Amino acid sequence: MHADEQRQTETIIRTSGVNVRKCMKCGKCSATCPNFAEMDIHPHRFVSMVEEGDVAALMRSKSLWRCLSCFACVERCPRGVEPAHLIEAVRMEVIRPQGGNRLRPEAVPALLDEKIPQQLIVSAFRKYSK
Amino acid sequence: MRRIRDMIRGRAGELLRDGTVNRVLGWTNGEFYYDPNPAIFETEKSLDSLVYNGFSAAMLSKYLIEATKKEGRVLVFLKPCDTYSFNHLLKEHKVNREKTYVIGIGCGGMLDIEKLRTLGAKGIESIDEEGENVVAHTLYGDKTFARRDALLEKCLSCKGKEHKVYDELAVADDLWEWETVNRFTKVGELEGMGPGERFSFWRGELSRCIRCNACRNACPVCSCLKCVFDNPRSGVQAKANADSFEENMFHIIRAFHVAGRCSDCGECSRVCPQNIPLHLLNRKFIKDINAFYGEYQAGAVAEGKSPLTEYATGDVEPSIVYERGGA
Amino acid sequence: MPINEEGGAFKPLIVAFCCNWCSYAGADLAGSSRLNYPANIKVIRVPCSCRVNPLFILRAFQRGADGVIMCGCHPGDCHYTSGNYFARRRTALLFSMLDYLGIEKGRTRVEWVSAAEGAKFANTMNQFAETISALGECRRLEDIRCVESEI
Amino acid sequence: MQKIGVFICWCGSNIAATVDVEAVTEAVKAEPNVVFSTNYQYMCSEGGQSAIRNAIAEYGLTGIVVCACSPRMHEATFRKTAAVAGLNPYMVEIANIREQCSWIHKEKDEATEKAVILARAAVAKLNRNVPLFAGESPVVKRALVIGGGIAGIQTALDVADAGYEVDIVEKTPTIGGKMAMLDKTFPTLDCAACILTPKMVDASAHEKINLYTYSEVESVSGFVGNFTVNIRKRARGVNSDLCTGCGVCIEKCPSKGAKSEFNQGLCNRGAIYIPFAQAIPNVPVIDHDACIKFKTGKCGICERVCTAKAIDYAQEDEIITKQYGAIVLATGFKPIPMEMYDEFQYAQCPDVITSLEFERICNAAGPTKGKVLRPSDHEPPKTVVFVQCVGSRATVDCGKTYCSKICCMYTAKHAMLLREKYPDTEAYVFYIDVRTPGKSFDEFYRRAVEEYGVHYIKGMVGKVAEEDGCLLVQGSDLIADKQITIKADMVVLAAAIEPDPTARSLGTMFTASMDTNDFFTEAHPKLRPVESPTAGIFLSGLCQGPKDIPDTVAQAGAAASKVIGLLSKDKLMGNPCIAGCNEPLCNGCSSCELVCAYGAITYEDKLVIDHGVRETRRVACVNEAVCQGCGACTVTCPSGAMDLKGFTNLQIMAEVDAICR
Amino acid sequence: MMLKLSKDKIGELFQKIASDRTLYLPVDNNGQVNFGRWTPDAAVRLDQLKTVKSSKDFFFPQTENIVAFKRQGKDISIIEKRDANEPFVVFGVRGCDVRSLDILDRVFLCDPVDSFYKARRENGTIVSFACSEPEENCFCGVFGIDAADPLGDATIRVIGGDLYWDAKTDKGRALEESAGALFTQATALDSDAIKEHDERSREISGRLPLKDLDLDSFEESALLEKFNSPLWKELSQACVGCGTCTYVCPTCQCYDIQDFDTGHGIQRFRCWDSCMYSDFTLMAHGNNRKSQVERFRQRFMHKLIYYPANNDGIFSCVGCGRCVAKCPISMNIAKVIRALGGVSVSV
Repeated sequence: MHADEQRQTETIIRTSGVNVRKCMKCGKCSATCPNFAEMDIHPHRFVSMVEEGDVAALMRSKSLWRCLSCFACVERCPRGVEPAHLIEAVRMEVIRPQGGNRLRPEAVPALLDEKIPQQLIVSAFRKYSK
Repeated sequence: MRRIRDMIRGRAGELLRDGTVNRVLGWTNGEFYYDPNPAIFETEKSLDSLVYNGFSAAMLSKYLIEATKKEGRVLVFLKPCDTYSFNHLLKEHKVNREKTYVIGIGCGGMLDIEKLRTLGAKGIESIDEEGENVVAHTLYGDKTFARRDALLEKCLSCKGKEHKVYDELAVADDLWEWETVNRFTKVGELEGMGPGERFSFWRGELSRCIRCNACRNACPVCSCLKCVFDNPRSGVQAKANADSFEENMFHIIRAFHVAGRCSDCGECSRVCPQNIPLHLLNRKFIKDINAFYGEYQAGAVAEGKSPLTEYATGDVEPSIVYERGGA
Repeated sequence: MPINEEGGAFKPLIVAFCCNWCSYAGADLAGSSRLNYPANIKVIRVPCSCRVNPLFILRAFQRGADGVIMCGCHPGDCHYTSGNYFARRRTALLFSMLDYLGIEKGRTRVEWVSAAEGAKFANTMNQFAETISALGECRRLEDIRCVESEI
Repeated sequence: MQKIGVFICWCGSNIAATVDVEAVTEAVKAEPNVVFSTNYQYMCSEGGQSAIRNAIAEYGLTGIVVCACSPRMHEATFRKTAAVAGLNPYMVEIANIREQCSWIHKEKDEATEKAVILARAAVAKLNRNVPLFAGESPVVKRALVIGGGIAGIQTALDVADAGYEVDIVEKTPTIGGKMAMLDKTFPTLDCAACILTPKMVDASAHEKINLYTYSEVESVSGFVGNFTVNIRKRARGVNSDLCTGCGVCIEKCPSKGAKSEFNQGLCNRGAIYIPFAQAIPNVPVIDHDACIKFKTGKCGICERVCTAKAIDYAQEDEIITKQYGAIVLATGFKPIPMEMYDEFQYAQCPDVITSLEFERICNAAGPTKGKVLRPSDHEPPKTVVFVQCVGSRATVDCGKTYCSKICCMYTAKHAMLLREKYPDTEAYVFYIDVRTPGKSFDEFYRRAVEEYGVHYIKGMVGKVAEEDGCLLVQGSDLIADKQITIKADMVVLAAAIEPDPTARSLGTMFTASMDTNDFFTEAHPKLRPVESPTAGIFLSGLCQGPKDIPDTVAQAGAAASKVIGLLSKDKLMGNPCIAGCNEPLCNGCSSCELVCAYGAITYEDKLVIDHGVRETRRVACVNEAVCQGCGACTVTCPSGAMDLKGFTNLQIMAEVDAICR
Repeated sequence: MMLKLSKDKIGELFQKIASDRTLYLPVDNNGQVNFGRWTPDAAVRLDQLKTVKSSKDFFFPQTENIVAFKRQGKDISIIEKRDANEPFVVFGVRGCDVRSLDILDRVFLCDPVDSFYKARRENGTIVSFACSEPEENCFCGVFGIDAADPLGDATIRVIGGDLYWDAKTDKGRALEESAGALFTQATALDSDAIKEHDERSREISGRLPLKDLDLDSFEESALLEKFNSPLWKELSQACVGCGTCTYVCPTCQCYDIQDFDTGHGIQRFRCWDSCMYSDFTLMAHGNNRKSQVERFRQRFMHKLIYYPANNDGIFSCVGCGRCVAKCPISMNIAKVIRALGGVSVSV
């Protein structure tokens, strides 16, 4: 494995807090995923690819940005693997080196509306800063 | 604490009068301000000499072992730290809860007469506790000290002011408050030393031991009817420290016997006539237990197993001792 | 290698407490397999590692042992279901305390040896004897009355 | 003062080649109380043993040390030798100078020196020995089996066939357990009732077997060989002695609203009912909660129609106290609740059912008379989806971390039976792994695929949704790396199984230890799989861990053989090397009780005379029949009141001293 | 004849004394001051009024080997154990501790003479130290001790920057001679300073809170009355049964004889014992003092009645106040005298 890829894999595992070895390959994550059809790499493969250290492909993949972060896979996983957290960590691994977020934190206050749930702001911030 | 003293005098009188309790376990005043001793009061009149001040450090819970063997109920005043010991005694069936009536009393930190002496108070005739100050009236003039400087070690690292068990509370809002220190700091310092340094430290301390057994006899956990060290048939009887091995042996085994049971009340160090920091042995066990098996506070509750009477299949191996570095 | 007072190579005295069901049988197997380990290691048979009282360990040092090792069934395999789990907690704490008092921690050890592990028993003993040889005589927990006096 | 003889064995050249046995013989003479020492070529031979016997007689020895092979080899031999010569067998100590000396050391001087030290240690220990006597306790020749399923029935039958009385306590109104609810059994597909019912009849007809159905164990005391058990026989409302089992009361009962437990709530039953036709005993019970008479005081129809005058509303619970020598726990299992699995819509859609419900639906005596019909509209399903591992192998929420073991096989069975009865119905099985270790198991599963065309899909179901009377089952097909949706008519969930909830309280009552999943733990996972660590308590069937019928029956038989072995003894000879409490030293702290794996220590208030002080104190008492002699209590006891006979503190310290001298 | 030495030169004095005999004096070990062997780098603490333990140790040590039995095979030989006869000096002993030796002498030197004790007494020279600033828990005056001018083989006073030396016995003079060169003669001016010192010290002693402890009623005739007093129960309730008071006491003289098996034989030693211990004089049949009330009573009855009854009315307490300072629960002989002394308590 490429040294960079190995470091990235370690970072992903560390930042996600996910123990990929807990996965028993049942596929329930993919079974429950509402956006399965839009993805080329499916949730269960996210887990196995990280486990194998094959993260470069993941980071390139479009599916990475198709995940809705609905957390259905996290909710349903019988082993508590939390694939969505892993996906989020891969995203961060892609974003961080890019710098120059499109949506800057300073811009957020102006966009605030008291009725917007905070969760939405955080997700939006995450999404539009990519 | 004067206010609490007045409260508990009154309450004790009422409880004796209405027959709720038959006797009262408290402290009676002595020759000086600083030497009240534990006492049992059986009449309302005798309660006039009931005191509670910064020198009521002697814990009362252990006296309940004998006191609850008698007919009737005994009223006892427990400071927060003493409630842990009380719970422990309940857990080990030493004290009959039914025969006790617990008034949890507030505590403003207990004072160490030895510290006052070391700080320069000679010939102390009487003492005034005034908020954050302690004034010693001595044969050689008055001296004022910061209360914090005169606190007992056990109070400096107080576990908390919450009473773990009581029937009623007697607390006052004028109690002196103080910031506590981390009780494991010194243990950590020792752990950081080299083995040779540690050995010299402990030799220096333990070589002063005169085997008076005050640590053991004051300890609320050491409640064996006959200690192994007193028993000629145990094979390890030792009435005196005939050599340095026996100084070590007594204290290692004593600490081991109370491991997992010791609530860190600090009485052992308080009562030691040679001022040996025995609490550092107990705290080592407590620190290890917390690190190895999860946080545990003996005496927090009156039931359940203690760390040495239970286990987990995934417990750390003893080899962890070698992995921690050092020689 | 440390030299003893008479000038010969230092042979550490080691006491090994072995549980009857696993480790003692493991020691027997080491014997039947003719696996060598130093003669100054002497085994004391106890029913279970949970029978080993800290008093025994201190006693051995008092009387001149240079190292003490306790062997029992592997965790989970105790003949008495849970004995070695208790032993494990007790020794972890005791050994940590001895270390805290400045007693060289290499002088005490716990090893789980099954009845089938004759080779492990012999290896463990050889290693332990080496460790103790390197540490030299135990001075910090000895009782001068037992060691130095001729009485 | 002891008189000790030391006997050094050459073991041919095994010892004598490396150990100077003469030197050892001489050296040990200097040890305290040694009055005689000798050596011999083979101490274990008749010649050697007779030399020992003669020396005991001639020198009046009070104890002997044999320096020979490992005590694990011949300790028993030499104890017998001593006993023959009139010496207490526990006045024998062995110094292991072969395995732990002559065989590992090459230098003769070194080996000889070590042999002397080992002999010295044995002498030092022996000097502290006292004669020990094994306690005896009588064995009550009756066994109690708790649980009347196939495990309990089989154990009871085997024990009873050996000629011992057995009582079965079953909490439901009939014996038969979960197996009675099954339709067919894998892998042979023979009908469960056909093989179980005869056993139930045998059990009820067996003169040595006594059934307590609708009963529960209330409390227990005593120990191996002599347990006293209180059994609560719940009020049936029907006098079993008078009832003829005609069934008129059941027919006439106007209350029909209660769910049939036996049929998994798929149909109703009356307030007075028998769970199923072959129930044993064939005596109805009145469900107090459903009965109009009990609820309102009016009705009483059953009493009027009963010609046998068997109805007895006033009947009360009865407590029966009996003695048993052995107790078998056969408390069985139940499927875990499925309500919390929202994704499978079990609570919402009637057509999502558990496998056990499917069994009832397949069964000819079941709610649909054996026709596979959807519970919602009683229409035959055209597509059935089976989901495996529901709640098994899960580390989150309400799941179980273990594999339930039986689901792969019964799911294959269900799919196969479905396809056999209704060839035009499609069967899909979602699986994570198909686990088929067992005789003819994998063949059975392959038949389901190859002969019956069951569709096995590697993957898990993520979602079930009801739409237009159909169930949309969304799942992964991992091999195709696809998410698929199957339009099904029925979904069958292979629910994880868990121990029956009553096991927990029984475990506490019997001090039978349990694992984190509430399965009873065995005394040794490999070597004593049917015994609980608590002596006299045995384990049969699923209460010990997931298993299928053949395994259950095998274990039931094994438990029975252990019970028979125990009951065949008139008296139990205890191991005399057990813990004992020196009462004047005991401070009543309970630490020993907490570490005892066998529940052998109890506390009692006793009058203690301690150096002239008479006091009633709470002191530890060791039950000699239960203690196994591990010594955990001795170390936890700070005062040293607890000591272990044969391995006392003083004995071990004497050995330490002798070795370090 | 009073001699004088500048306080700065005290180290030289110690060196001189220690050159041909062992010198023991108050030294600091991690904050606690006890009598210990002088070495050039010992932390000498003459300013400390009270050492934790008294000077009793040097004459009646806490543990002492007395005889040994050696085993060789089945033979047993008896080996007598005795310290070498070496002279030593205990320096800085306060008046109370000096008196305590008289009390011990009456026990150990009467027939049968304790030869171990006797040898040490003969070898030991006591240099006493006048008290300048007594403390509140001192009550030696109650026993007629003059702390300002204590007895001993020689007495020192430290006044200002000077140390005054006053040899009182032949032993003291012998010591003085060996260190003679360091001293100068005291002058009349010095005598005034000494007088002033002693008076001031006595004046303070006269103000001490425990000075009025009333011992009048402690006499043999009151033995039964005191023995049967109901107050013992009350007083002893707090006692935890440790040996602190006994072990810090300069006059307690009870000991136990124990055997230690070394593996090669038996080392027989004696060690201090405490009548406060539950196993004190434990016999096969049991204990003659079964509860703490009786043990507690024993200690004080002995000090205040039994001992004086056998020793010309001399109390076996010297008022050093160590037990007052050290008891874990603050029960002590002063409280006992206060409760039981003075006006007789009728039973």
